[in-house]
Amino acid sequence: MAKDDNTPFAIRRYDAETLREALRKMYLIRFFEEGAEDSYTRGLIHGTMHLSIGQEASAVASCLPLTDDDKITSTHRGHGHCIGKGAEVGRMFAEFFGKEEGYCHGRGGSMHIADVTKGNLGANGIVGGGIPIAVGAALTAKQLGTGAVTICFFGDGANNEGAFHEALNIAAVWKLPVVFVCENNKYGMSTSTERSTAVKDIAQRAAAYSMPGVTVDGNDFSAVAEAVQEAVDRARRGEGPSLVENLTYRWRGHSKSDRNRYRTKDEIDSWIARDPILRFREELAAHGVLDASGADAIEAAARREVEDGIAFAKGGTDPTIADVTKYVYAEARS
Amino acid sequence: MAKDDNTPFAIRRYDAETLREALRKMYLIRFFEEGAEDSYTRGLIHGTMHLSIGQEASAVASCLPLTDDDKITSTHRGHGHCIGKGAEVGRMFAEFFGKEEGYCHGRGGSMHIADVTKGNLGANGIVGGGIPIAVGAALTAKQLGTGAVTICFFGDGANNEGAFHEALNIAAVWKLPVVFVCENNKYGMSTSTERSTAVKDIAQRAAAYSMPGVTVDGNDFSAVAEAVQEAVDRARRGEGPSLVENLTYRWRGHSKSDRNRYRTKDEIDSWIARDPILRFREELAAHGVLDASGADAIEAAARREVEDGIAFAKGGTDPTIADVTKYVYAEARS
Amino acid sequence: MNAPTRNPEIQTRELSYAEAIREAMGMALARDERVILMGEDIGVYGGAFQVTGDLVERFGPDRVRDTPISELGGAGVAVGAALTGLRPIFEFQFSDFATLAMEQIVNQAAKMRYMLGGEASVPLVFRMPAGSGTGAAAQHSQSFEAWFGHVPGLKVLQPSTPEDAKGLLLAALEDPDPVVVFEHKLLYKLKGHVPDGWYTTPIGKAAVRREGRDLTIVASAIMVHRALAAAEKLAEEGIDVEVIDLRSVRPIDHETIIASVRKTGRLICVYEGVRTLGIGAEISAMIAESEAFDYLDAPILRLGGVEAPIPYNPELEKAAVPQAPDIEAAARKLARKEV
Amino acid sequence: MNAPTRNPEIQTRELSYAEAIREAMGMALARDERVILMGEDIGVYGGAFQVTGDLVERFGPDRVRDTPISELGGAGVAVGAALTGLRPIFEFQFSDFATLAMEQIVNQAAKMRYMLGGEASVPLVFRMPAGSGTGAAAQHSQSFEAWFGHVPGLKVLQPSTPEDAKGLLLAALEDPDPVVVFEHKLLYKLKGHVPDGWYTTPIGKAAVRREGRDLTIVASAIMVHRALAAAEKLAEEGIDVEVIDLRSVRPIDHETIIASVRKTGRLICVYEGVRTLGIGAEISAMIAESEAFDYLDAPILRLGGVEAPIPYNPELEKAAVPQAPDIEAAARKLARKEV
Ligand SMILES: Cc1ncc(C[n+]2csc(CCOP(=O)(O)OP(=O)(O)O)c2C)c(N)n1
Ligand SMILES: Cc1ncc(C[n+]2csc(CCOP(=O)(O)OP(=O)(O)O)c2C)c(N)n1
Ligand SMILES: [Mg+2]
Ligand SMILES: [Mg+2]
Repeated sequence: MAKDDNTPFAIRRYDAETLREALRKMYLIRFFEEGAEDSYTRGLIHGTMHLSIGQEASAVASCLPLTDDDKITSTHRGHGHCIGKGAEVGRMFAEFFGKEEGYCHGRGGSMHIADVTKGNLGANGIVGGGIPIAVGAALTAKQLGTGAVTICFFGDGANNEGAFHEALNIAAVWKLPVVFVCENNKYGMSTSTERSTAVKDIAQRAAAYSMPGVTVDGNDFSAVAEAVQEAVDRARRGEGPSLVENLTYRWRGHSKSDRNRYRTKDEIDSWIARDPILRFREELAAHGVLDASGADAIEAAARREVEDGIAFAKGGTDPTIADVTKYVYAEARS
Repeated sequence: MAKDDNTPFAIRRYDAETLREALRKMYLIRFFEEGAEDSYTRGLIHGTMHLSIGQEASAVASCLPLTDDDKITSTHRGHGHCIGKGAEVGRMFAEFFGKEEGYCHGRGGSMHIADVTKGNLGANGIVGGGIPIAVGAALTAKQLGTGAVTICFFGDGANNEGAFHEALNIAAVWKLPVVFVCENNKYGMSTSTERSTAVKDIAQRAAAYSMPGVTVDGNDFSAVAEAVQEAVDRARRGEGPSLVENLTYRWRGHSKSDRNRYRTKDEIDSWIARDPILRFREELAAHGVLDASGADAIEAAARREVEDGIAFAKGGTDPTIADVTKYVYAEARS
Repeated sequence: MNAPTRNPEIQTRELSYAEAIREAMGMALARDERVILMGEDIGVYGGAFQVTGDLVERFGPDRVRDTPISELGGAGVAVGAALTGLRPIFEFQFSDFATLAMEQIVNQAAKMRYMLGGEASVPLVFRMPAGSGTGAAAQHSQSFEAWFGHVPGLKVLQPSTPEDAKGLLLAALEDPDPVVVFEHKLLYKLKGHVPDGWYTTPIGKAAVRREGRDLTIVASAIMVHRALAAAEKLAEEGIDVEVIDLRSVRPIDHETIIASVRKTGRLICVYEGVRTLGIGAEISAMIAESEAFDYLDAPILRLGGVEAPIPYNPELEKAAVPQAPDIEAAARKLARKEV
Repeated sequence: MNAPTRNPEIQTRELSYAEAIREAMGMALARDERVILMGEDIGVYGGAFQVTGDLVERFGPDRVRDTPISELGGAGVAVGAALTGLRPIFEFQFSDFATLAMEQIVNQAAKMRYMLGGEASVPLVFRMPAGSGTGAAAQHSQSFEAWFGHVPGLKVLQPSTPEDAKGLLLAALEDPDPVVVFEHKLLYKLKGHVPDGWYTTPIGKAAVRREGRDLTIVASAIMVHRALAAAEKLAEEGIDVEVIDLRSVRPIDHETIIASVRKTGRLICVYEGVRTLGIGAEISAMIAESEAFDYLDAPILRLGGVEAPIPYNPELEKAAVPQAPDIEAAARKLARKEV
């Protein structure tokens, strides 16, 4: 098919290999989280976790313009970003199982999952906590002239934190190479954006920092890719920060203790009907990038990868109790 | 003179008595601060202080629509607001001299000057610290149906604090009767708004909270009065918060330790030429409210009031050392 | 746990710690229109730990106010509301998030009365779910009672039983000054007898939960229960431990602790916060400068959290704070003068 | 103050405490392009206390960055910068404003290495002008060293001399972990000998500033000078006081303090922070559980800030924290066993 103006951005811009890899990551996120949820239910994982099932397009398409030298900061709902930025599910599961083989050697768990070697500076247990950190990473890039760009993920709820305001203002005043990606899934825990946020679209707040702001359908892979690619290009050209708002939805509850009393089953179902993975699959098929059997193969491989990951994690090593104060400082002190 | 559409708002709206009282308060602020500065130089006052000379129109015109039941929160540069809201200069000086007769019994000093009986909830040593407090006062008014409005004063520098963002958002979402008055004097200490703030006019940030925002000449008494009166009326009607930005200038340095290295003498002089008091005086004369001799009398009386205030303060009582832990809790505990 | 002496005329029921807190809040909301609750997801969600539960249904969303995720702003709004006539109870979803609001709590709420020379009052209660043991790792498991205990102008409480959870919250609400109440997350489901009606547990009074002759353990929050469990074991060995429930970190009840140490001559402080500069440091120092010093037969021991953030791995997490066997071992050593 | 033993080959000059800090920062900026300074009004204004002075002229506004008035955001930017390769020195204009940034300092900077299992490093220095005595009242005079000392992952320093101000700052800068340096505002103008060139003062080592046999005073920051003044007076009465300059709150140098108390048998802790749960509590508790306990001939005394915010009135302000005569009186009492 000709890559004309009606062709979605992602199809026009990226080669087939990149697009197939993107689909693979979206499946990986989905199956990883299903696997994590299942392991949690079986009591293999403790604590809590925040699943991003339904938001996979946002994570993967946003990371598409990035190299391993580029950075991201992530959130409590960070598994998707982590996989989007290239992490291995085996080491992620190992982390969730509290094993030494985990990305954080079992010290961090779901809420602190990170893969610094791939530029993922980490999930964050503090809503909005990663926003200034992302700006700091962008400051390093500008100061040392590395050319790297940082993507800062955060939720609609986080946009009401003071950290959001302070960090976006600093990024704008200092013209730093950072892209703020707001994943607006309509709720911060149980509180809808209507009840918590005094603007309709969070992207409107970009004007308060004289930066471009755009709201896109966050379940439309190509729409996200286009908006974020443009913002990343702009950042790389030294023109400063942008804000991209991806409208999306989490199918699961906020965390493992959510009774979903603040939203209706109808609402949830309407969003499940807008599955970003299926939609991307269909788009790839429609534009001749990947046929059904090719997509099935990717799906199946992702499933296997997740199963292997769980097996790997189960076989991991438990930390030694005596090491409870290891890693507090660079060298252990008594 | 006919009160037609060319007549400034204040002249149209307020009676002569109110306008004369406003001029008196502006002079009182000017002379109070000159007196405080002089006392500081003589070593009678310790610590530091932040003078608002040059900003008198903003303080007085903003407080004009308020009754004693309405509240204000103020800033480190708060003498003007305090006088605008009706405080006595004698008790203010007594506070600066550290006396029991002071508004805070000598415990607070310039940065904590308050007069709760008149609705002034206090200056604040923390930039932005008073903003959420103002919103809380407005919540009380709404919750208990008192009809009171709160004016929240803050500076251009404070608008980059997270507290600003969080508080304005809450006020807007909850539709609270509060008016945010930003006194934009071009600098937060040494840092110009251009170097610190990613929008041109701070009032533009009102859009991020879906509230009206307007920028006015803060040295034009009538312009301030009109904007704030409208915002107060709106708040009283239950229509929620507004942001008013008064463009003004402090003639003196930031505090007693400022060497003015970040601005030029020319700039300072150009603002001294725009003295808000002289301007208001001329306006009152032009519209037949008050002739020169009437204004002179007000000026002279204000001078005397300040002199008397200093004398009162000098004769005040020093706190007893043993009382150093008094007022920590409602009842003293050992 | 030994039941405190109880007036047989007062009706009690079995309630959980969370239910007791909810009951207190419900009574306060019903009795005084100035009382409001503020916090994240305390409305229809019922609170992250289901403490506010159904209160929004009973009192409506104006009295039980979901705030945006804005801890500094929210706390500051509560300060301003308290200063002007409301009596807010502000819930931090986790005490860790109070790190965002220290400015308003410490610079404003705690100091307002003093800075204004007694001309203002900030009657405000901050509720803070605290502590580890839930697998939520370093940013959701901290114990900050020592920080707030260091701040004049605040009162700081750590109830360990459902009865005290209700009684101390009502006392906090009646108090004209800001009070920080730490609720240990692992206690929310603990059941216990809770008196009916409105009653207050006095602020600043520790409780002797178990009398003993050989050794005093001062513990707070969940550590009270672990200390009592250790004491039962030690009793089998003939070691008679007195367990004091601190209850109030600011003010600290010097008298009760000094009296106990004068009797036993031995003291262990057990607390979950980080050991260094934690509340045990204060208790130890207070004894070491008191008249009880001369009665000490052994060094004063402290068992506190290890010098590390709370780790995610469950075994490491347990190892990061004192457990009953740790207390038992330390007490045995001290009683046998092996220290 | 007794001059520390000095290598005669090392050149020194008289510098003020503020100049010594500026010299350290200038050397660091010149030596390592990764070093940047961040803070409010540290550029053309030279810093609220003129500590950065002319550095912006020498290194330009990209290396000496004026931040907006955004303590949380600014500190968080510094965390992110440190995490990715810069070595920021972040100045809070007053340590009181760190209350706005506790989240980033405590939840992020201090815990990042641990939460990430050693895979990350946050080499970051927070400079904090602290203490009272300037007439700036309750929100500009606090001493928070105990708070930060309670946080694993941080190191916390309180230099008391120009030499240490430089040497500890350079040590902090070389440290791979976040370090909080409290600079007492009243010390900025204090002059003293400062060695030339790049040198580091070891973190975690106290300094014996005056040797004595009868009694140990452990003091920090400005209290070191007040303790030395008191010691001189007491020497006239034949009371021989050992004065230890704590220098590091986290880690605390147990060895030096224990060795001193074993020798003297008497201990007073003097600090400016609020007495309850201040650093003296930790030092006292550390001794009370150490082998030095058996050598104690008297209770351990603490002199700290009163249980109140810092008042504005100058006489009240002085009365709010220990002064040399207070230290003298307490030491005399303790030495004469009147306690
Ligand atoms: C500072 C802070 N406040 C509150 C919380 C508790 N909390 C965790 S996630 C969450 C909702 C966040 O909403 P949003 O930013 O929209 O992200 P989402 O969960 O929808 O992905 C809340 C309130 C927290 N972790 N940190
Ligand atoms: C949280 C906080 N940060 C910094 C300061 C130090 N400081 C006091 S006033 C000021 C400048 C404030 O600027 P602005 O809000 O514009 O008010 P202005 O002084 O111009 O009236 C600064 C940085 C402070 N008091 N509080
Ligand atoms: Mg959300
Ligand atoms: Mg200004």
